[in-house]
Amino acid sequence: MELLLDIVSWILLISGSFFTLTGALGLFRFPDFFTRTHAAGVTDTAGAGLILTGLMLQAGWGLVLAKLLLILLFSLLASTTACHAMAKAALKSGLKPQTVNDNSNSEEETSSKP
Amino acid sequence: MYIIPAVILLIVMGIALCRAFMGPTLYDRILAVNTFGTKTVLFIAVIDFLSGRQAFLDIAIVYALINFISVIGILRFFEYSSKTALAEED
Amino acid sequence: MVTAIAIARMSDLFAVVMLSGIYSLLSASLFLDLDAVDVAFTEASVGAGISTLLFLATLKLVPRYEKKSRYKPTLALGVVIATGALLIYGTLDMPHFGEADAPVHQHVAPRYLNDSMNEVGIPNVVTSVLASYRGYDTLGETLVVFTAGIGVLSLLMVSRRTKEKALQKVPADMQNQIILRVVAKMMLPLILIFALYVQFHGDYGPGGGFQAGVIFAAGIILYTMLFGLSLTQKVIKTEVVERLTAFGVLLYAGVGIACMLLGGNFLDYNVLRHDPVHGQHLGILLVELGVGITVAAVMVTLFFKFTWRTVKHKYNQ
Amino acid sequence: MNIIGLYNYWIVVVLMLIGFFIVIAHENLIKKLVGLSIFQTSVFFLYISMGKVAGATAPILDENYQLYSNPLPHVLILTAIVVGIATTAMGLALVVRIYEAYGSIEESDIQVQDNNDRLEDYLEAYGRKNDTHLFNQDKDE
Repeated sequence: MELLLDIVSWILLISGSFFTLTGALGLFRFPDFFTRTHAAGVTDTAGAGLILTGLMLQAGWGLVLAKLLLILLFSLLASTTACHAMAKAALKSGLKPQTVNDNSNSEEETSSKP
Repeated sequence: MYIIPAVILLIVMGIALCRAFMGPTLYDRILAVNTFGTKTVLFIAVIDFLSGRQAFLDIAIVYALINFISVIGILRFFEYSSKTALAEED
Repeated sequence: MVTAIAIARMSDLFAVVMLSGIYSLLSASLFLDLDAVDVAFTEASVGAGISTLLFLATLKLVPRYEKKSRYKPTLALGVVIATGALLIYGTLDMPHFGEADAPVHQHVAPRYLNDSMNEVGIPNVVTSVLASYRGYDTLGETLVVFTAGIGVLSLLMVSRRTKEKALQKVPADMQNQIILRVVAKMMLPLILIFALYVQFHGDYGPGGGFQAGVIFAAGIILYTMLFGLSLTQKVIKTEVVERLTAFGVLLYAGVGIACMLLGGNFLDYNVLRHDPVHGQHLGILLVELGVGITVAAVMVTLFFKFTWRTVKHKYNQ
Repeated sequence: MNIIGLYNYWIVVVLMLIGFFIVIAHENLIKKLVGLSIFQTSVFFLYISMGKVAGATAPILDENYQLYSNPLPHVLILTAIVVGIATTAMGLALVVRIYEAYGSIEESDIQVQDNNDRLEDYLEAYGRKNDTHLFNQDKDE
């Protein structure tokens, strides 16, 4: 049981790190603001969730677990909301998403905003 | 075992910092600040487990909260001056 | 360090403020690495949160861009480098980093570490030193915070009539951010409860009055930012907040005087209960509460004042 | 090791110098305040790094640990941070008032305006109101 928990949390931690790394690469390499938001937002959620879950498996029952849960809740709520608000504010201020052709917007960043 | 996520998170924080320096528009900077904050939260959580003393998760919670609040504050600043936001010259 | 250099170079004040936010996050991580948990806590909530918000609130009132300086900075650079050379020369005699037998660790620290468990009875040595051994000092610091609050209050006064007129004319901000509002509503109770946890758990873990006050204030500021001043005024009256500022300091000093009345010295908590350790517990709890109330009230007042000023400016335009 | 062991002080010195440079070389008052807070942080680092003991842990007593870092600098700095923000807020309030009075937060502009005002008083006292050519002209550039 111990071993199984260790292995699972190990996998979660590694995959979470992988996600955050790809997210950072996206943040660094992507061409315009909206794609960067996409990269940062998605991997923030996935990476943070995975890493925190991995840590939770190590924590065992108790206050530490509760605190980790609280952090998870906060980061899920806060980072997604912040990304949404940023994209909305940027769009409102007149920053246009970069388009592939002139007539078709790339779907990913437009679909994340109402 | 916790050392790998810790190192990767440090790298990611470095990259976010670069984006905050370069950032062509101000929104890029805000985004980088936000990413930097969330990664710091994770980093502290991992460091807690790395050091084997888990009393410090409170700090990670505070970071998460403060990060959110300051991003909101920054965005609110732009409710007033959204026209000038893009006209950034470095 | 790199962040600091970048701050020096940038002319857009807004970017500067944001970078200083990152800078204080970084320095808080460093504090954590240097075992200063409570300090990291404070720096994270104060430096990254409140001070960024206050700088932003000021930037709303003043122009955003810095002018190019007319003078060449060579003289300044020369002075700075000379100072630096002297300082580095001075460090050569300092004890090495992390050495356990440096003079700093010889004097009072061992006593705090060894005896505070018996004398004060709480595990967090920082809190026991803060509130008990160095109680006078902390009272002084609280007074400084209080005085700064009063100072800003008198500098940025807005009369009540102007407030009422301005509120009718100027619409509340961020009316259209529905998602933000809902999420903030969900987070607000958690923030406030967490602040209380920090306040009362400061004896056992990192935390205490200063940090809790700042977090509490941050929660209220979040509410103000999203729901506007008029709504916040309905929940928390400005007058009440301003009185609470003084109440915190009075609570602190009152505990001290109560100790005197019970036959001890000023701020000598041992006499508050029959058992000295229990007395210390009670004393620290009350004193930290006083600190927390003052800090929270002062921070909220500061933010209110800056925001009122902005509202007034918009009204005048 | 002999000299490398002092690296924490050097970081402090460099940070302090950056803050100092910003304070004396820049004319924008807000920038000066940011510089001041960097300066402040460098002092915090000085204290905290002195309190660190190698291999020690945070000063929250626990049966599993024997060696703790020095709690005294932590206490001093903790209060210093909060006082620091209070004074910064005070400075910001002053900046706001200065901007309302002078319409600028650049030090040189403020100085020019002050000098012109004084000159104006002087000329008025001597009844030479029309000698406006004496004024520094780059008042509003």
